[in-house]
Amino acid sequence: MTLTFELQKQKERTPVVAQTVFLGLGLVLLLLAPLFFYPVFLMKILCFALFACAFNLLLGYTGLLSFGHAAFFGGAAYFTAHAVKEWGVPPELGILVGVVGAALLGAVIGFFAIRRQGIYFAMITLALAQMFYFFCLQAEFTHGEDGIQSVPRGHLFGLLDLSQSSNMYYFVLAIFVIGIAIIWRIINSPFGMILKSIRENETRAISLGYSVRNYKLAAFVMSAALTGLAGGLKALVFQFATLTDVGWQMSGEVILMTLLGGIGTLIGPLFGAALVVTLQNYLATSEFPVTIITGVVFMACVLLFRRGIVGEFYNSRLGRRLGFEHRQKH
Amino acid sequence: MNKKVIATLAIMLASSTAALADASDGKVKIGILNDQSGVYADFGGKFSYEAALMAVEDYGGKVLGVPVEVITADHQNKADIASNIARQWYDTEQVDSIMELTTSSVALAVQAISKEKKKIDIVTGAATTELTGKQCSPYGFHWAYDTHSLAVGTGGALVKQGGDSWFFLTADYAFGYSLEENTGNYVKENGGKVVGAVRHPLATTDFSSFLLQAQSSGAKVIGLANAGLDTSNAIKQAAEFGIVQGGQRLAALLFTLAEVHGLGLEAAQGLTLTEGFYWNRDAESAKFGKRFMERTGKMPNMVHAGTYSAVTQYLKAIEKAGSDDADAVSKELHAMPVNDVFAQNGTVAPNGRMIHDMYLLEVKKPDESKEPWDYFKVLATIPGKEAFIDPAQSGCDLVKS
Amino acid sequence: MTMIFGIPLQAFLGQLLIGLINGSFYALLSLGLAIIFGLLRVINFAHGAQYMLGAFIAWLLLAHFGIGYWPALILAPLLVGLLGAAIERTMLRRLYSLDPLYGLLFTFGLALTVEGTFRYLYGASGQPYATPALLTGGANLGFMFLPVYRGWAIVFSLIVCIGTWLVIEKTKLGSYLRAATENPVLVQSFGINVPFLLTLTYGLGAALAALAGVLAAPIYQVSPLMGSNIIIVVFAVVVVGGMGSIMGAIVTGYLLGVAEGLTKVFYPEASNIVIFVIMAIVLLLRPAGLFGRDA
Amino acid sequence: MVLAARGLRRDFGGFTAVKDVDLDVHHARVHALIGPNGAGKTTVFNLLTKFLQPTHGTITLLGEDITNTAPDKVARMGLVRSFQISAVFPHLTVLDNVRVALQRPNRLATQFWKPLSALDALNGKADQLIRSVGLEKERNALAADLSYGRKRVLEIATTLALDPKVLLLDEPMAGMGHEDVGMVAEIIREVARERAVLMVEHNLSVVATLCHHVTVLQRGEILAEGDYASVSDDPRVRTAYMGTEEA
Repeated sequence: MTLTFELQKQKERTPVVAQTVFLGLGLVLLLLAPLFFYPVFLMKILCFALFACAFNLLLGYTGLLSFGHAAFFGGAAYFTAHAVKEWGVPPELGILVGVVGAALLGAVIGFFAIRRQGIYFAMITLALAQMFYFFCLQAEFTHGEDGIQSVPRGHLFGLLDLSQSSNMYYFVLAIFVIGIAIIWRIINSPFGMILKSIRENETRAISLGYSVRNYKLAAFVMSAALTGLAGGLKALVFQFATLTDVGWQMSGEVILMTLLGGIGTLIGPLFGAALVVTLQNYLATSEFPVTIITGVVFMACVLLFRRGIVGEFYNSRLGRRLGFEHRQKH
Repeated sequence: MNKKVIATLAIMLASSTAALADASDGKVKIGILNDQSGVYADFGGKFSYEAALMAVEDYGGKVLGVPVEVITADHQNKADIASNIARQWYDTEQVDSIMELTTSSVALAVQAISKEKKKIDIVTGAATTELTGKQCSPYGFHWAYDTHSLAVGTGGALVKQGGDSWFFLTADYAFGYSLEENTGNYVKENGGKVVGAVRHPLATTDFSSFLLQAQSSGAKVIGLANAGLDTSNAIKQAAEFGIVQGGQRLAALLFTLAEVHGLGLEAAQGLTLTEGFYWNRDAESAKFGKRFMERTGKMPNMVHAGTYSAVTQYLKAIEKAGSDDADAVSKELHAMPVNDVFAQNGTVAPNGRMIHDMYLLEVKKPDESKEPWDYFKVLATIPGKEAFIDPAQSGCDLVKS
Repeated sequence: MTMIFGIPLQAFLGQLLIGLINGSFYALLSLGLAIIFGLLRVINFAHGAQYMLGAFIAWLLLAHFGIGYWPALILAPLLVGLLGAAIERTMLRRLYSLDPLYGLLFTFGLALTVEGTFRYLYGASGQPYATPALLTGGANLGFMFLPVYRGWAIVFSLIVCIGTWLVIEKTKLGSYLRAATENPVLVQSFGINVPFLLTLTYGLGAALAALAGVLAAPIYQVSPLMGSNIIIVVFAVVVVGGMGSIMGAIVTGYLLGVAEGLTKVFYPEASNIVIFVIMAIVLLLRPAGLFGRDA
Repeated sequence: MVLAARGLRRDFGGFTAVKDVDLDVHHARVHALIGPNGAGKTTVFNLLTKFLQPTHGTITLLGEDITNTAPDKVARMGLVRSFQISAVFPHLTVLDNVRVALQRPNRLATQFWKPLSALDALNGKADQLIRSVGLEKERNALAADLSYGRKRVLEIATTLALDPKVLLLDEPMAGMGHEDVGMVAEIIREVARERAVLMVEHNLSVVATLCHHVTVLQRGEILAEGDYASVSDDPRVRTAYMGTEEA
């Protein structure tokens, strides 16, 4: 029951240079991006990219397809927004509240969901997330359809004024980089090795004495917590939290971003998120409804390029020469 | 990458946005931002954009000698997309005001941005009274209707017509509660009583169970404190269970011509509802309705007509102020009476609420309907002063006694 | 007056019957899902869209060709079944060799596309569809007023469910289907055309969804959104039932319909989540579902 | 006696795959489980390792009742198995395959904050295992790229990495070339000096030379038991076994 693979192959050091250059280039581009693009738009992409990367930790590196990640994303947005607006906590603490909340929620949903595998896992996460959606709809603190509005961004560590668009952008970028670094560390750790082996051959992992359930639950909670980081950040960027982020369509969207960018690649989801967000923004002012395009892109991805953009690049001749080895099972 | 470079970047960024905001652009640009592909696509949708275009054309396409442009976008019912578009419109596309804004979460979010950017927003599509209450803005206006006026119209006026005992079918979330509570208060104030209520989850497909409970309550009026598909399904199933034939009256608290059309007279007959506009009310409205129908294939509801009115009034205010500066225009908007096809002697309160008459309507039986879209009988006119919250009680801090 | 749990017996019976009616739709839909899953190992996310298509085709037939309810009851499932078969042939087929999750994702995309297209073409607020003349009116059962059409819906869906079960359990075609589920290679070696069987199955499953859609058209508003609202609940039904048997899908459908119906009386606020709560409990006690077999 | 089963039974629907099986596996001995296809050998393995729950019967491992224990717990208690079809982690290297097994007792498995290089501490032990099965040339190759026989060998190496007390090997020689068969037989002999080994094997010459004790299964029931010579002389075994399969 596994999807795709990125392979960490202990190879010669030459490709490392190419990869470092790419990484550095990417970082410079992100630092300069506000000069060329609209900052709020960029921040939105970064939030969704972090969301998709956190989701990919589960799908790409543990082989679990969750159809309920919106619960953690939207849930964290509500927790952060509530903490910042009603309790008046500083932004960094607000985000922490979102992360912890999402992790707890992940522990509960994960506890039930990991009892089944594959498609059942997907359906159970979907159903439980839907339950959480109804909770958010009815709970007092979410303000129903109105959402929590006018959330103050506040001052980071009491110093940096985040209502300044550029301050906020670099704050979001910093959180994004930290988030990605955490994900990278988890994937490339002894623990990540076990996740990979569970994805590769769950039965064998059990027969080697690993309590696979605990590992899956741990990965699920980590993914939920990192998703919460993205959700809390988004609440600060947009200064509100609404029902949209908890709905099952959002769970579908993050799958699309990951699939489009490349399942099981560290930065694929970033490209997927950028593309989907751009598409949504672009189509907002066109005649054509977004859902049709989203649906068609979904089908095309599944039928034609399952590796996703980044996966296809890794697998292309250029990608191989640069040492981005990317293998897929199918 | 060092601190200096980042600082330079930040300065460049700040100066560039500032420059954009100041640039006087030789045109007036209005953005119609609403749901064009989701559940509210008929309620407002691209028809509201058409209404705005009509208003601009009727005005002559120009104000203060500069052309008026209308642009539109589909926010897909997502506040983040709406907020992204709104910011981008204000910052990079020189949009002067944003209107329509269906869905409460979107309207509140965009109103907050407009306040921050000192731009005018006029809401016709969203219902929440928060817009002119705690979250009001000196640049924000609420034009067509709100939950309060619907409650007063349907709750208050219907009791006077003899519907003095009520049972509510309420959507189980904040919007539903506030409709139920407001309406219930007006029922009681007018001497009626509420005999019961049942809370149903949002997006319920089957209402038969709730309808049976309403039926056995013996209440004279069954109030539907919900919206969209929920209301449609409830009405359709009420017809199936013979509720209206059984002598009970059905009152939908948020329902317009567009939804009645979708439901058909067969199922909707006898339903009572409140709107701020009905095309077949008088000769002038009928003329407007037919023109709108020619363009869109649909008769306008209060959101469409309200958008027409809002755009027209906005242009008049610019004319009067002699500038498209938000402070000046806002001042005029607050001062000028509204007299057009939508509102007669409407006034704008300090909290941004446009106060105008509302209409209590009843859906005709199929054989009473003489022509297509001839759906309503006007049962009563609710004067604006009764229909809307007294600005002093609204909780808006712009209102000082 | 006799009381049950604090409500009159009569009201209780009425609610029970209504629950059974909702259960009919759950049963019809989860039956189609179970058949498709059994053979294709695909969770058909497009099931809701196919249900919606059934209702919409019935409406289109009436609005544009004057074709009424009864012919639509045959025509709409036929058309949707053919469409399903075509999709299986041209696209879905390529995914069988892959992880089943890709099937889920593909049909998810399909559902979005179909739903979006109908929203674009016909708006979201829905279309009216009148109850057929023969089935209008209602009967007073003493404990409740039962619209004739609802009675028809319950009887008809029972007939279809039992009929489908009989076809699968008792006929030769059904035995091929069951055998192909167990061991496709073996069945192919017997000279049975398995790819054709798969196409047929997907078409049949889609047709069942469409049939439920036509059946729903006079009760619910015919709207592009009607499918996505119900599909997640049906998924939960399927998890509770456990995909073990065709009968399991049917029985669970009716059971949960009744459970939901009773919740609407005792604690209406929870009626939307009661099925999910039951799902969580079942997962704790019997992870394979009520009728499921351990893998 | 380290592993014992009493009255083991497993039903699937109406079909009984394993019926009243008693089994005793002893320390430092190689025990073979043979029988024609469909005799229930793999089911017995699945029951003993708790991948399947028996319908009836009890299982004890090292004196502890494991009838209701989870499979991963059983593995941690020292009962480790291989699979009929090679069970490796295909997209990990040979080295990583072995290291995944070595990680478990070392607490390294849960450390998500450490870099991968933390695993280098295991390299010495891993290389020793890799050498012992003759995979040193393929050390950095992907498991997926190995030949079938080499995958089986790798699987044995990962199994040994856990230093189990009881080894259950499901057809360890199947699909192997001649030289590999000899080598694996040697490994098993070596391993069995300090452990108990229970293996399913079709290659009767291997069984004859390697195994101390043989149990013959037929249709889920024990047909005969004893050393190879006595079992192979049993006429019932000859008809049951030779009828279906040539050794």
